Amino acid sequence: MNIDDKNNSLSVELDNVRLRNPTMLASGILGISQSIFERLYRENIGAVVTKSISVSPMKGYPNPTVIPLGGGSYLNAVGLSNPGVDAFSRELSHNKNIPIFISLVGSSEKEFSRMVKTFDSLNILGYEINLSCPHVSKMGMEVGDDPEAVNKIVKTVRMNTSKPISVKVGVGSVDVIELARVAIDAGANIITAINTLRAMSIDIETMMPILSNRIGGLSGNAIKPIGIRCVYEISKKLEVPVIGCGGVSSWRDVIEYMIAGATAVQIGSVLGSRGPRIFNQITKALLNYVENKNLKNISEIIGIAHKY
Amino acid sequence: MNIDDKNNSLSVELDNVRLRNPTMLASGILGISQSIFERLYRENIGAVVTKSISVSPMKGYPNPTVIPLGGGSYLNAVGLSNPGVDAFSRELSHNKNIPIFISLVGSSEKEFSRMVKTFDSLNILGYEINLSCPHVSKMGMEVGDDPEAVNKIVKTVRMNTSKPISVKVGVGSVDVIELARVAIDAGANIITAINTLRAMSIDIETMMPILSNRIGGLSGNAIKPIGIRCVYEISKKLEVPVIGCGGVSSWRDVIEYMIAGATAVQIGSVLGSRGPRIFNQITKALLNYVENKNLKNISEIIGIAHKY
Amino acid sequence: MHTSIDTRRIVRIEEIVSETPTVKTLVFKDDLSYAARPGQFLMVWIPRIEEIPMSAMINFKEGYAAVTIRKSGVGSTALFERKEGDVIGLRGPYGNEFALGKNYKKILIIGGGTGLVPLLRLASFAIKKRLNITMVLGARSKKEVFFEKMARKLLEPVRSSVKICTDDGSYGLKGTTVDIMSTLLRNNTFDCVYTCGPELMMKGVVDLANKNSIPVQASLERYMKCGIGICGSCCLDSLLVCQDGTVFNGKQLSKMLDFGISYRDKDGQRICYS
Amino acid sequence: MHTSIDTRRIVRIEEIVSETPTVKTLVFKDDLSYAARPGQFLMVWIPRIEEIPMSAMINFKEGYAAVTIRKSGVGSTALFERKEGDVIGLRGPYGNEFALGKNYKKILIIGGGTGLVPLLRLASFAIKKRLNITMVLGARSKKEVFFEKMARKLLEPVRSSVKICTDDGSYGLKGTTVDIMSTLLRNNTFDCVYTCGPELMMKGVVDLANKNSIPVQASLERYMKCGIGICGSCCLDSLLVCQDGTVFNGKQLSKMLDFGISYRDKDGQRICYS
Ligand SMILES: Cc1cc2nc3c(=O)[nH]c(=O)nc-3n(C[C@H](O)[C@H](O)[C@H](O)COP(=O)(O)OP(=O)(O)OC[C@H]3O[C@@H](n4cnc5c(N)ncnc54)[C@H](O)[C@@H]3O)c2cc1C
Ligand SMILES: Cc1cc2nc3c(=O)[nH]c(=O)nc-3n(C[C@H](O)[C@H](O)[C@H](O)COP(=O)(O)OP(=O)(O)OC[C@H]3O[C@@H](n4cnc5c(N)ncnc54)[C@H](O)[C@@H]3O)c2cc1C
Ligand SMILES: Cc1cc2nc3c(=O)[nH]c(=O)nc-3n(C[C@H](O)[C@H](O)[C@H](O)COP(=O)(O)O)c2cc1C
Ligand SMILES: Cc1cc2nc3c(=O)[nH]c(=O)nc-3n(C[C@H](O)[C@H](O)[C@H](O)COP(=O)(O)O)c2cc1C
Ligand code: FES
Ligand code: FES
Repeated sequence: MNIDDKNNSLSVELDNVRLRNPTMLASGILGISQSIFERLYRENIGAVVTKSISVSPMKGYPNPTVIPLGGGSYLNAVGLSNPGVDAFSRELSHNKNIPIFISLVGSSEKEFSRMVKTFDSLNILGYEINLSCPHVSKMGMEVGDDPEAVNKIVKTVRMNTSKPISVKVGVGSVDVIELARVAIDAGANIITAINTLRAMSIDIETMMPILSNRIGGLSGNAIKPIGIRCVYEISKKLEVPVIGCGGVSSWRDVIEYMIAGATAVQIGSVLGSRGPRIFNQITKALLNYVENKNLKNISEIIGIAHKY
Repeated sequence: MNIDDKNNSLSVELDNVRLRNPTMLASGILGISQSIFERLYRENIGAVVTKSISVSPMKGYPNPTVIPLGGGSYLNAVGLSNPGVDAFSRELSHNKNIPIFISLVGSSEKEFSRMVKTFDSLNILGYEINLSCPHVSKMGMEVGDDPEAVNKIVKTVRMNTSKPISVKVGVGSVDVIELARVAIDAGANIITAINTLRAMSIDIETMMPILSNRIGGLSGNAIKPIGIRCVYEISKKLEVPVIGCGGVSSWRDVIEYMIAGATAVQIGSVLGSRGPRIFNQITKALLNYVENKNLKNISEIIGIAHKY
Repeated sequence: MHTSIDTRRIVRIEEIVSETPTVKTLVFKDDLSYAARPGQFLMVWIPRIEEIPMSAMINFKEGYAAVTIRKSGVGSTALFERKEGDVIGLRGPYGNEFALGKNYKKILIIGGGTGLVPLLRLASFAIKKRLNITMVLGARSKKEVFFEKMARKLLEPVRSSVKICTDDGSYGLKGTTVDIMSTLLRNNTFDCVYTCGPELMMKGVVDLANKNSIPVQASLERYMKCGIGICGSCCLDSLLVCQDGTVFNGKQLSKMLDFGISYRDKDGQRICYS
Repeated sequence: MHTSIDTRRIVRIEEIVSETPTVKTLVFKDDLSYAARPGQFLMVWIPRIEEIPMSAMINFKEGYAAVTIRKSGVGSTALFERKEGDVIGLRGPYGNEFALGKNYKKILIIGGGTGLVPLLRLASFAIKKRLNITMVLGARSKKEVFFEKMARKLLEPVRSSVKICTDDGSYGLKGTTVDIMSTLLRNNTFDCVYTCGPELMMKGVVDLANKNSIPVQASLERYMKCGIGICGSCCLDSLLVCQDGTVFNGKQLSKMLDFGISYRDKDGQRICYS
């Protein structure tokens, strides 16, 4: 660990948890291994979010599941492959000090309560409910697009834990602010925005869709302006901490999200080109930033753009 | 004109109109001047769509209204500035042979019927109804997000013209296929997909939103995979010609859209870097393509990806 | 790292020069603007107020450039009122440039008001080629004359002459720039005439040059939103001032139906010059 | 135009070599694969069926490369069944590479099965440096031996020796690659040992090299989805085979808890090698 932040000038508060800095791993990126989480922590990450976990193990879709589109954008339809609640609670069972949010995905209240009951005794910070994966049926966005289901699921998770709950929203066919409002009313403490956007890529030589699932989710540089907009709108209209996500590839993007209203910022696709050390690089740059701007704490910039 | 397409191998049929090739100008790009339309026609464009026209002239938002984001993506909130129906029908009054679709925008059935009554005697191919501009209140997407209003407006336009009507849909908070279905049921003949996506950019030095309207629409490279997905889904589920739009910057992109299901393809933002001659360049490349692939007509590839 | 011209640079105004009561020059450091070609313009962002096209003004310090604003509407007034230390945003420079023919020896540069901005940059390029330069600076009256010192200093190193004229004769020669030009044409042969200023003035210069079969180039203005060939607001006949211009030659200009006649308002309606 | 390694290239299979009844080599033209470094892999797309990681196999024609597939599950079988003239998609090459130390003189290359693919590319690089190369090709039995001719032809120009071994002694020396290696170590000093093949074989080679304090490098495999460090499916302790590997050195390998012990299945569950 080579970040010396004596004044905690980078620490941020998400509901009642404090992160040493605002950088987080986005769900689904390197998100199934405790050893990797420990490596990321050595790289000065603020917190990690795990791959979205379901009750039963899921193999996901056949390959191709991830396509680099060029220009720092990616298309994926991994299909929520994950080892399931039991194997994954074993994976995290020895966790001591890594700040982990477990991402949850499922179709029914029963599934969510089963998972939270299993996970809640682990050393974890909280949960992120994935209501926005755009390429798996009866899960993710298909739940997010049904406000009644969102209400019930969030209430169920709330009943089974006292830890903070973030709800991850995306650009689906329910307005993002509406969806966030329903989640907050049902007991969520934090909103994560955004997930990938439904998209597709076709190879013109073979004339075939490239992803095995044909349709997947767009991430990376392409979606940053959409993520910034969602964070700005949600944080402006609702009194709730927001975690920004989408297209972050440098400290400048972290700052832009925070100015838009994000308390913390998740980083995903860019790991494809920059590797885990990007967290260390960004954290160092953020430390420089607060020094140069003479900020006591980086939170001073959260939502500043709302003034204008 | 230097395209020699004796066999009409590039011509495509949109409802009952035939275009000499599938390239079209996207609405809002260079779209207010008959002289420019004539120049584009000399550059071998298939058809032009005008700037969206409203009943009264609109100044639009103050600058900045268009932001190049880099990587071939753009953010704009022009605010539907346009000269209004009367000035614009004068602009087009001497049109003879330029294949023009007039894009219409408005809030009420009355406005649309007033416009179509004025325009319908001009030498034009048809109309495109903009139900998807994401940054002007009570117009565009705010109408598109209300299926009842869509139904009424399309019916009104239908009653006042026998020319083809395309409805331009976008990624708003009503599912794009649902919206297209409502439009078709109300009498639309063609669907154009997609418009820009609600997005935002904040300058981190001044901490201020850059667009005067703060929020605008994302266009260009970033949105191509989303456009491809929408065209694929709409053309697969509905029996209707679809015009693809979003992020086209080369003949390859035109082909990808057509394989996805588009009958014609609109081109917008790329004019910022390549200028009007891009239409000539793409059309020539398409002619090469049909020759190399031994196609009688380019329409043979429309929707081929649906097979896989 | 190489900065793209499309990247928005936030620069601090380091110096302000009052040229006349309604014209100021704001100086800043920006490598891309410093390297602008004559005739190119910047899109200048006045945060939360406006973004307006401004010709890239020269500055004698390496790496520096400037804009010279005439206070007029919302955007230019806001820019005019910036103080030293304030920041503005820049993108560009955009557009084509005045062309100096390979075998040109003697040129006439003729303009007025803020139209002198691209012409001074042109002069700074022409000097490097050691051309013989005649420069005419026109204004309505004495108090609207500016850049005289700048022009004289700039042109000193080469064979040159700087002439000032005012419509009312309150300073320099009496007469319009077109009047002065026709006098000059009697005793001089120029390889090319370059002009920028009020459109009706340019129209006069261009018509006179065309009549005398002298090559002519003019840098035009139209209302601009995007500055990069997307929005269409700057259209001039079938051309775009931002992408095909700002500089057009005598042949192009003589075919135009809009030049000196009409422009488009913010909503795209055609407005005639009074 | 410069093609990025991430760009999907569609290539035609120009030649197919049957190595054994279950192993084939497919040859194609692709500049980026031709230029692959030893240890790097391609993501090979079999349209509408699968995309699987494959080491970049060498080919003697300039601009050409190949993949050598052992028929196994869905993806490899589909690839195995491609015919000449069929197309596949490629992205990559990805990953790090075997390192040839500056002052290395004599190296041992040891592997089996399709693990020989990166080792042959390594040999082709080592030859350019005119190293003394000992290469051991292991297989279970005679009918699983392949690449022998290729290896002999490749190594001909330098001081080298190629040894074949089979577990059952049906061809070449009798014994496992690890047995042969320990024999070799008695009479030879190697600057480095390079290995690729079944993980338990590599485990044996690495342990033996570490015990003898000889530098060792192994190219590992894990189930891969993205191939570029995003999905996490290839994780090996805290490392990613696709981004931090495929090549790891003796020090890294000796600290690993997963190497030779366990891997992750498609759903990310940890599975132990039997
Ligand atoms: C390429 C280019 C270079 C320029 N360089 C300079 C420069 O160096 N210095 C300088 O002071 N100005 C320059 N201008 C003009 C400057 O951009 C305008 O003064 C400014 O756009 C007016 O903005 P405003 O916000 O002050 O006025 P607004 O409040 O927007 O409008 C003021 C009035 O001017 C009218 N108007 C706006 N644009 C035009 C136009 N192009 N033609 C005719 N009338 C118009 C408006 O319709 C309105 O009536 C340049 C313009 C262009 C296109
Ligand atoms: C860097 C790299 C380079 C490779 N190079 C080659 C090569 O040159 N030639 C070649 O033939 N193969 C190579 N492989 C292996 C090849 O990718 C696999 O054979 C292929 O992924 C199996 O795919 P399949 O679709 O045929 O099998 P599937 O139907 O997907 O699975 C078959 C069985 O293999 C298991 N399996 C899949 N991957 C692994 C793994 N990594 N470790 C252990 N078990 C696994 C599955 O769980 C399943 O039980 C390489 C792999 C990697 C990671
Ligand atoms: C390969 C891949 C897998 C993903 N898996 C998940 C997931 O399981 N759950 C989830 O909520 N989001 C998932 N996402 C979305 C990311 O968490 C993130 O919201 C999105 O990628 C945008 O961030 P980025 O642009 O930084 O990648 C995944 C993204 C990628 C690229
Ligand atoms: C500056 C600008 C103005 C636009 N104005 C309109 C408009 O008036 N009506 C409309 O339907 N779409 C408008 N659009 C959207 C485009 O027609 C098109 O749908 C979008 O830009 C995606 O295409 P592209 O990526 O090729 O630009 C505008 C886009 C831009 C960039
Ligand atoms: S200013 Fe937009 S096209 Fe010229
Ligand atoms: S294969 Fe995805 S991280 Fe290595």
